[in-house]
Amino acid sequence: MISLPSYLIISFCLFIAGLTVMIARKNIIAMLLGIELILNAAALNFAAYTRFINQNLDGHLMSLFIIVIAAAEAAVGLAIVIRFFQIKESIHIDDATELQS
Amino acid sequence: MFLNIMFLLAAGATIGGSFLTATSKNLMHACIYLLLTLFGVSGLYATLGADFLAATQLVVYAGGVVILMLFAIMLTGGVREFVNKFGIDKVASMGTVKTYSIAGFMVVIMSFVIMKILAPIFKSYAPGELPGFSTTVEKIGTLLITDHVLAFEISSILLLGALVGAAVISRPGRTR
Amino acid sequence: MSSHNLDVYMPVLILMAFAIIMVIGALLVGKLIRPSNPTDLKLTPYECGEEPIGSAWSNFNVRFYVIALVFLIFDVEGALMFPVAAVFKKFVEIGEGGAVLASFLLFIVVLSLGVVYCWKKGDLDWVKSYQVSGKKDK
Amino acid sequence: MNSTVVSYLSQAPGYGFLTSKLSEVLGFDATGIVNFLIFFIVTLVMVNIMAAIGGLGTYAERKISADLQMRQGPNRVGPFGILQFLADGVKMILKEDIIPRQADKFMFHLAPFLCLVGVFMTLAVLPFSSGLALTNLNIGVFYLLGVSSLVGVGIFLGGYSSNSKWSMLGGMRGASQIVSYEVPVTLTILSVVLMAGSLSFDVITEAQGGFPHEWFILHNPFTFIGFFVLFIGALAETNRAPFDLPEAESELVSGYHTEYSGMRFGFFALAEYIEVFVVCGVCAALFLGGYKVPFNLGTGDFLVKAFPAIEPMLAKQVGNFLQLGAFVTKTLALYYVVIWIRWTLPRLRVDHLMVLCWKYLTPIALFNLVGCAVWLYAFEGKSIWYLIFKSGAAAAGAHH
Repeated sequence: MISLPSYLIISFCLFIAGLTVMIARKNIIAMLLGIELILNAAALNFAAYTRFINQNLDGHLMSLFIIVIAAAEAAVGLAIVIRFFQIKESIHIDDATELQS
Repeated sequence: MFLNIMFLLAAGATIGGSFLTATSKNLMHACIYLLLTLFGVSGLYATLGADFLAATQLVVYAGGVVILMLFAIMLTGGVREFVNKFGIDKVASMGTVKTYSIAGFMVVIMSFVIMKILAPIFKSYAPGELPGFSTTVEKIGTLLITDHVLAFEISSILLLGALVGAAVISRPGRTR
Repeated sequence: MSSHNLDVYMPVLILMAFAIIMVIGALLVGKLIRPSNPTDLKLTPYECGEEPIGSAWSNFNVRFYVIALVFLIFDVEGALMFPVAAVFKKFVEIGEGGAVLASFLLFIVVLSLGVVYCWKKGDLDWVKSYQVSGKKDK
Repeated sequence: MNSTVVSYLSQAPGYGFLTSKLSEVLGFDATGIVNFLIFFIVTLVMVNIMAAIGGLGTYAERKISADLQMRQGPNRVGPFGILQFLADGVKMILKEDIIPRQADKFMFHLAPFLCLVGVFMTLAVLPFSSGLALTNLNIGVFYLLGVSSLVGVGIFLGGYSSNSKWSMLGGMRGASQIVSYEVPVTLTILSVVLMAGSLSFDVITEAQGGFPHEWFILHNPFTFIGFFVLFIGALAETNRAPFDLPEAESELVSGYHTEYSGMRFGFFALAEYIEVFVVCGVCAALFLGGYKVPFNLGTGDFLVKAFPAIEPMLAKQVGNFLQLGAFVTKTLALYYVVIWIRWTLPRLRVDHLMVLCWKYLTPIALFNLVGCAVWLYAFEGKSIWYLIFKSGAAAAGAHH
């Protein structure tokens, strides 16, 4: 029987995978991938709660805005990574040490 | 009957894709597995009756963000392993014992915490008869334009900021 | 339990299955019938005859990124505007289309400011009008 | 809400008989299985027809280009060379396919698959006729946009994975061209959704009448320009005609699929030709009144009036075939124009291509969108034809 907890478990796995990617990967772009996974997990929860708990569509709107903001964040994040590469010739996380670029 | 099949397929794609994204060494493969995960999540939205969200997920994520990621990977030296200033070849440490142990340890801790939080919900959640639920784009549209019109306008300003900011940052000409 | 009819997505899955079957089927049939003697010369990437030099992964100019960036912002704008556009006609019939029209146009104007900015700053043109200063632009 | 081909066919008497029979045999309610079977058969027929159309596309291209250049096209294989594409298909299956040494094997196999999936999934929504469209999702157009963006990813991967400088450049250019031309297409589809008031193809087509003056193309000046913006965007999105830079034979040595040979190259070509058909179908459905037949013969009422004793389902079926004919003729007319353009216009330079998109098509599409919104608000969605004639007649009537 497909019920709310089944969706919660799936978004939990997504969250864990996103967290693992962010912690373990050394490449900044891979970390941005992790952020996308985590945002997906959150948006999925909102849609699940709308379906099973109360039927008004605020959950869907919240997921919609999460997707919009995640896209804007990915755009700016990748721009920073490219700029960082042009300065430092490498996008390895250990090279991002100084605060002034 | 078909709902169960679709749910299993979508859930398998999501979990499998996210696991492979975490553990694939090559960055391009990670991007493709992210694409698979996004398709899985879009299928999950479909089973939840949120068909507009499924389409938005396809358009914005699978169509936009993944292509942006692929271009960014190409613009930052492709997927060759990293050689930093001193020429030491830092192999990406994914897939080694260290990372699996971290992941395993973290999963154990997090699952205990999550189970502790979710236990009351599982108990109290009586899967009674689910009320009929179907959403159409018109419902989301009316909500978006009547109750949440402020969020609608602010997101346009947010997008403007993101566009101008990213364009300024990635403009090549500037030197310090 | 499925309160809404999910049969709508059945053809989508069947079409996906057909695409998978077609690709795997053709490749399998090929593997059986097809001659396959990969000589060394055949396996080198095609370079109009010369020896291929260097790996193909030299990175490219940033203009590809700016194009994908502006596309993503317009894509998200489209995603937000589709539900409003679908409902606009009903609001006009009800009679209070003016408010919806105002917010719709405000949304479009704010975003086209971004495009005008990129246009004026020369981000959109493919051949950079100004010379990229000193930085070695691989 | 979400009607499908099954809900249409289930009105047929045979359907009820079949389900009751199967239920007895299997013991449990078999409507789900019968629906699945109907979907499977209809999709199988649809996929085969589309593959044939893809093949015939190559044949039509060579025949029409020959006709344009006053020469004979292929006429060896089969009568008038009609079976030429089958010969090509068999040849492609039998040719050896080579994977370059340092290519990325996993993605080398994946790229043609992504293209094919992207194109096949759009078939689920294409409005062939009011009953025979596979599904009428109420997010039809938006789903189509989402799925067709997969082709851009597939082309990029094709270019990237074969690891040669030529195909890399071709892949990058192809992906950025498809990506940037999706902006005017999205904005134009938005203005049509604005006029029709819904995202599903069914409602958009019903909002247009059978006669040309009731189509969206002649609805108001903004949608008239919108049709051409959509058509140009569609041409560029399928890498056709003057925009076929990614596979520019002369410069990039056929771009992203340089390294592909044998059946894998066949998939890229098949995906491209089917996508041209799908995109022409979308242009026809959105602007040229899709499956609408003049004198609304499409609903089959004329048969019921003529022969009252006729079985209602048969009349509806005949009406649907008329609608199918209308949709296919409009689409093939646009298909002919696409092929015709290819052999008349020279190829655009890269920067002209990008300038055309960002500095001409996108502003025009934005202007059209604003224009449509204001028109809809000002004239409550009435078409220009109605304003001139109907209100004119009404005014004239009011005078006397």
